[in-house]
Amino acid sequence: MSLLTEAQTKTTAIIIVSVVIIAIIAGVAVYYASQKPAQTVTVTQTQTVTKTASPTTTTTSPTKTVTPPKIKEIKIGLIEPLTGAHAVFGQEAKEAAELIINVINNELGGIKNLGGAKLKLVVADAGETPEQAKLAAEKLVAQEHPPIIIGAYISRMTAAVAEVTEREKIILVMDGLVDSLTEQGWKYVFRVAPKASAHGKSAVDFVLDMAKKKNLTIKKAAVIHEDSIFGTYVAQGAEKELAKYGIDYIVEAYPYDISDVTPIVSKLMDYNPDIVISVPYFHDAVLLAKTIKEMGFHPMFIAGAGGCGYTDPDSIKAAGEAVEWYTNTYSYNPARPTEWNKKIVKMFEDKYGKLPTEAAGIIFYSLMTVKEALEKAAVLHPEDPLNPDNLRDAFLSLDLTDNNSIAAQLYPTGHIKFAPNGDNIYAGTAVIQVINGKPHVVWPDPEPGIQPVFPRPDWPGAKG
Amino acid sequence: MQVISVDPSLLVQNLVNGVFTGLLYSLVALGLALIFGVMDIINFAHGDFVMVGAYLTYVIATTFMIEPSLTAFITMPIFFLLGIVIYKLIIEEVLGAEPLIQIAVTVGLLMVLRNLALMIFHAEPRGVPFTIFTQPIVIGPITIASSRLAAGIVSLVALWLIHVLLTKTKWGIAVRATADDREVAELMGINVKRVYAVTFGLGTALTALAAALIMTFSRADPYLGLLYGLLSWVIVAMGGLGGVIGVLFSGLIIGVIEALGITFVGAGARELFIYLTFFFVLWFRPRGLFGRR
Amino acid sequence: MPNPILRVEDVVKRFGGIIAVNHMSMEVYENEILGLIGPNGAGKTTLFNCITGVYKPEEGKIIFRNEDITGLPPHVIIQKGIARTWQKVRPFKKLTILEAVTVGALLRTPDVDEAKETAKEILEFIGIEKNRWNRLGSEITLIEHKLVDLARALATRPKLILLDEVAAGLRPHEMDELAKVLLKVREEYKLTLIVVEHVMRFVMGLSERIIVMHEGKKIAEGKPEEVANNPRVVEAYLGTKPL
Amino acid sequence: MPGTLSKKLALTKERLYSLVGLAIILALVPVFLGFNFYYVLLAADVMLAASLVAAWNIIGGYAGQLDLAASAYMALGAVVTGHLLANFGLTPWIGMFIGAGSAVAVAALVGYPTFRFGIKEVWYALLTSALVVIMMRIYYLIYGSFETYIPHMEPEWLYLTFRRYEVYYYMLAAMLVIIIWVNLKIKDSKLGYYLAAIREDELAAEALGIDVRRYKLYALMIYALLAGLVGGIYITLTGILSFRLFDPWLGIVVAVMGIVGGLGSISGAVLSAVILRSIEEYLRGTIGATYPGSHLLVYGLIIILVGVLKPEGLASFIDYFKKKITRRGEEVG
Amino acid sequence: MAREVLVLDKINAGYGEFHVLFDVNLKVHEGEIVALVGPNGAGKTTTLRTIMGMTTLYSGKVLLNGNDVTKIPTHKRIELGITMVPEGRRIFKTLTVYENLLAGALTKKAQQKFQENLELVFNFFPKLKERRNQIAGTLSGGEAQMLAIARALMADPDILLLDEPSLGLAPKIVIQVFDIVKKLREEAGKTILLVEQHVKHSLEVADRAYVLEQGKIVLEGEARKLLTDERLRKAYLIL
Repeated sequence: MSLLTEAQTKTTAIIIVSVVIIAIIAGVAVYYASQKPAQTVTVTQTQTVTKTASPTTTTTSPTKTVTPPKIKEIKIGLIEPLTGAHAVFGQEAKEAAELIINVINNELGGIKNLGGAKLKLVVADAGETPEQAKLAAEKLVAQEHPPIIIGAYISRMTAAVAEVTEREKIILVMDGLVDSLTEQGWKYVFRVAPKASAHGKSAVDFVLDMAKKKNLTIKKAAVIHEDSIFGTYVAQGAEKELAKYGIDYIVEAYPYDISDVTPIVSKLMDYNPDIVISVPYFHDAVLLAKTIKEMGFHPMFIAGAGGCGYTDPDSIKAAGEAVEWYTNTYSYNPARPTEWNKKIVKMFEDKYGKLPTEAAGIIFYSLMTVKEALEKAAVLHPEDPLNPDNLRDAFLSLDLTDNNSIAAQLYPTGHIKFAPNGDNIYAGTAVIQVINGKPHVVWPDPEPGIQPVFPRPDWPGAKG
Repeated sequence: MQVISVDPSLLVQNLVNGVFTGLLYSLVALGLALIFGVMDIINFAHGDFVMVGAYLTYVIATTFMIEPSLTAFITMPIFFLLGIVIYKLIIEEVLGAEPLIQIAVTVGLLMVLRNLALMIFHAEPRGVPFTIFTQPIVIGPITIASSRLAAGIVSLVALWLIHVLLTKTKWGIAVRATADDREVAELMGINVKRVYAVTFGLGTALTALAAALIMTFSRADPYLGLLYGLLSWVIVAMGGLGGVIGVLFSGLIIGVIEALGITFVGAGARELFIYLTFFFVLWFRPRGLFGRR
Repeated sequence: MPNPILRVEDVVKRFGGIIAVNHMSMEVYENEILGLIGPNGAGKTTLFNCITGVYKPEEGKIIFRNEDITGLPPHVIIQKGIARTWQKVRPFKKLTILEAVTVGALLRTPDVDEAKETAKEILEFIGIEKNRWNRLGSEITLIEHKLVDLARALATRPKLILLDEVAAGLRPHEMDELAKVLLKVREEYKLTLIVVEHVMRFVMGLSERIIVMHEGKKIAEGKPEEVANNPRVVEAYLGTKPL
Repeated sequence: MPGTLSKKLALTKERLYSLVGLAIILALVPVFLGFNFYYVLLAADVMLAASLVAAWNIIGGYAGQLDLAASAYMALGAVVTGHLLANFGLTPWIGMFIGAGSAVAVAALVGYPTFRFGIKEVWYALLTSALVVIMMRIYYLIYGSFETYIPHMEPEWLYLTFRRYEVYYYMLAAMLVIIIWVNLKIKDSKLGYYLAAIREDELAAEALGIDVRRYKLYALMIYALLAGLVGGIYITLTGILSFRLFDPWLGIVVAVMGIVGGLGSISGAVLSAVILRSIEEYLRGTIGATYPGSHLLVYGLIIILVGVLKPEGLASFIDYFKKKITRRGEEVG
Repeated sequence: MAREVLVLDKINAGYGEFHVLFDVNLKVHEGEIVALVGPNGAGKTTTLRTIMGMTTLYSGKVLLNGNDVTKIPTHKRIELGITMVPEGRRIFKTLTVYENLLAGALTKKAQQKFQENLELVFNFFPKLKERRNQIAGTLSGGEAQMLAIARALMADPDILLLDEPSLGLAPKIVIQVFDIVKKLREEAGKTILLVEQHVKHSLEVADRAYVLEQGKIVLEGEARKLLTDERLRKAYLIL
């Protein structure tokens, strides 16, 4: 007996010992590792600098006190969901990024203020979960260490990436729209795109604006949204705006992968609202639109809010006539009649054979803003333009309008200026409506030759 | 979230909606019930057959501009053969294996199907932009979407046909005999392996029919299988092996519970209601509502 | 006569419409080997299952060492001291012989090493060679299965073991070996054995007393030779005369 | 007698030495990886998967129950720990035990009636899979879809909000060693013997005096406890709380890894988690981005092949080598 | 002597690696009732299963109507004119009585003579006709046995293998069963191989018998003679 218990105590002892071994090695290792900060990065940078000395810039610097680094190539990280359920956005974002990088490098001659330094896109897959996104960020940081990263569309994945970029002091230009992302006190994050609640607000503003023009009054509204964090924030934006104007409303949330929505549509018909603000994802948009049509639900108007859903080319392809007259708020206005916007849209169409959707649009102006920031940094901090704090400074001092930048020309409101939390002060959306099976921008300014359809012609009150 | 006071007409309306959804669920689960009942194969990839069926419907309907529900005439034979091929390649190898092995292998199959769809079609949902079912059918205060009505009726007919097939035909007798006692079935001169292959083929073909009906109002996406996989199993578990009748009634129960959950609480609680019901059914009727061997 | 260790009083067990055990009563005395025989379907195994708690009898009582154990769950009944073996071997396929017997021994001790020692003692006593102890349940011969089954039951330190057709499928010399083991075991562990058996020469040679069941009832009882010459028994086995 | 006794001790020693060996190897992994954040994070991720599969081995491998709810218990441990930290500033050192405790409570609450009503095999699997969805929806009813991000707090060691991954890696590695230890401990204990008997034949086990329901429940609760603890550490690593943590798919993947490893074999389970998780991540990085989904397609094919060709799983290879070694040992001895 | 319907030639068979039958030779002639008796576990059922191709055959041959069927799968042997009534009846409990009969008649050969056989079966077992729409699981033991035999007859076999048809039946029913066995030969002209525990009964109905012990044939001969054989008595009650 005693022998056996001894064996057992031995077992326990050795377990404790092995855990302690782990702990000790861990302690030593972590101490050792944290003693030398991520030096490798700077080393590689200086290496690139020395290797790629461009003759033009060296000759133009007369003073020896501050030698501006001769940068030939700046890496821009792109972390997007390229695999899994959200790959649809990530893949398009990647296509858009490749296009814009090409434009910047070849048509615009790189970053002029940095001696025409070229941008190099380095891409990593954010996968489907925060862990995968974090892994992607770490991989990108370890292998490339870009000074600026763009990503990662889905909020929790963006948050995971932000933790890495904050630690590494890398500028993160977020294309995740969830409001809370800029409320975390993160220092190096910027977001050009309008946040989620702004989409909800825009949808309501658009409808009210239209109703006013047509002398229609709206008393009752229904907000239905898919229940992801994005959908919820968008809906909240809409709810706040509705409440502001004293309009009664109900809210219904549902999982976007719902199999059937007839009970929800029946619920809506029972409530009989004047307008419906709908925040769908892709899958449910097709289902909802078809079901609403089939159930013969004819409210005055159905306005989509949030980036994807009814007016996306794929949605129109999938839902056909069912999405006619639906609108959607868009973080991007493909029909903005500015010189560069037309050009980029055409280039995108030529290259990929499809209209750029929001996922691409956000990348268009985010990357162009990055370019502007780099130009600015070179001016403000010629000694070390790629230093994160200098870059941050450059971003914050940007004030881009249609007249002075391509980025603003690509942006719905034509104005980009960052608040200290990283959000664009002049954020705004466009509203796109499906008219005769084609998406057209109808608000704030309609495309040439396009009149917004409001109210829905199948609304019983439309003719009377 | 405001609570809506539910008025009676909405309740009736949504009960009707639930019934039609439930009929379709029964059809989706029928193939699984057949395969599990006859072969004792635990197929976790069932939902993903529906998904593949939805894509096939999409491809055929949009290529040849055929009404999606009618593509079933083309997709069902294709799926029948596909089922037999999958049976021969994979399922036959794990007949009689431990349940865990069957789960692992069919999960592997599910991953292959799902990601193949993702590779080919990407994650964008695909839908057929045309269908003959566009107008509602209004009966008094009740509005029924015609596609759901059609899907419900077709499901009912399919269930009835399978019921007839199983009870009135030679082949059906052979199948039921095999399900009852595989060894003795062999002693009756029944080629059990062939019965299995055909049953798997038929079970798979039924998912194609369900998928064609689903495509009249919904969409195909690579993750559609998640939606129908567990749900089908819940229906099979609740129905027990009570044959077609068991599947029909548990499908209806699930459909109605879902509709009631959405009506009274909200769509976010939909799954909660379905799976809680499932829990209680299993706890208190471990053999299912309609008996099980 | 010593005290009965087990009393079955008027037990009835039905399945659907069929009466498997029909008002069966019997007594088993301490340290005896009782043979329970009868044609197929006579209800022997069902009676076993009633005693060991697998089934709950509809009527009647089962009294073990002056305690009513009717309807107790199997794991409680074995704690009271009734162990069993199975007609169709139910091996723990992925456990070694030693482990399987240890499982039994763990009933009386929480200490695995102690249980293992017990298991080793029993295996040695029963005569399974040491080099076979690490064989898996799926790798051993039929006679080993039977012996392991017995050892497993023995390891629970029972007072009474019910042996359900232990000899079925064995060769004659294996049966003799098994019979020897059973006698040895009975002496060493002061056990009472009930042997349900079909193989007559095994049960007749082994038992001291025999009860014959037919159609769920006891039709004869007595010494083996008495029973063998009982016309009712011969009739039950070889069949009634055709009309 | 003394010979057999020392043999038994030697066996234990062998195990202990391999465990200590494993501990040292695990401890040195980040050193070999040069403290590259990406690889250390990846290693931590692999440790996470291995820990979960090792914990699953208790219910799935030893007790033979097809549990698909690993993610439910892990996520519960995670959200309880996480919310206690984010909302009340409670250190995860305590929080993770409260979280694991809640996981045990849920396991008991669900397991008791489930085992009592004799729900087995595929029905048990379905029930556990549904449990993940139910818990996800309950979390949703409480917190909605809002995400909570755990902020960086000082002191780091108290709130476990390190900026580096080594610490998390080491915690998960230590957790893995502890879980393996618990596994071995169970295997050698009465509980382990009883679970093995139950797995092999419930009726025969019951006839040997085993209260089948009670021991199954024990296994389930230990498994929930360990999964809950892993969840508690995990959340300090990712710091993002949302209802998506309750992921039914993860529950299935954990079970599949366990099956591929070979039922009841702890070394197989750990090895399979390490190999499969690494392959998945490698493929995701190489072919996954070019052809979306291709990495999981290959993953699925691997599972099918193992299931069809080698249903005993990776453990059979380990056994093969073990036998080779012990046979040689026997000859020498 | 009549044609040999079934011949077992030096059969060695078992389950996987578990060897049960050793060099078993057995013959059944047309129109004969042959009894195969022996103690439990002697290998009687295994012999029948080997004839049907449901065991692992190590060596030897099974000849059916002169054709070697050793390599033919079970379900195809039915078509060649042989059927087995399995031990424990094993009727399809979830099917109705009539469906059970249909299940017995799925082969091409049986289909052609379906009506004829159905009449024969209902003639033999009028009870089944009464209960044709009842779920078979609700039948009593005796009725179930009748159904099992009837189901086998529907396959229109030349030779019928009966495995313990009187198992677990009340004596009254047992007598009926043996009556039926006799009638099957006399009125339907079937050849029968009978495995039984009721040694006396079976030897009374049979023409010839084999005694199987430990997987070997230890005795064979005319049934009536065996009935009085002292050795047979010993095989059962060793005294």
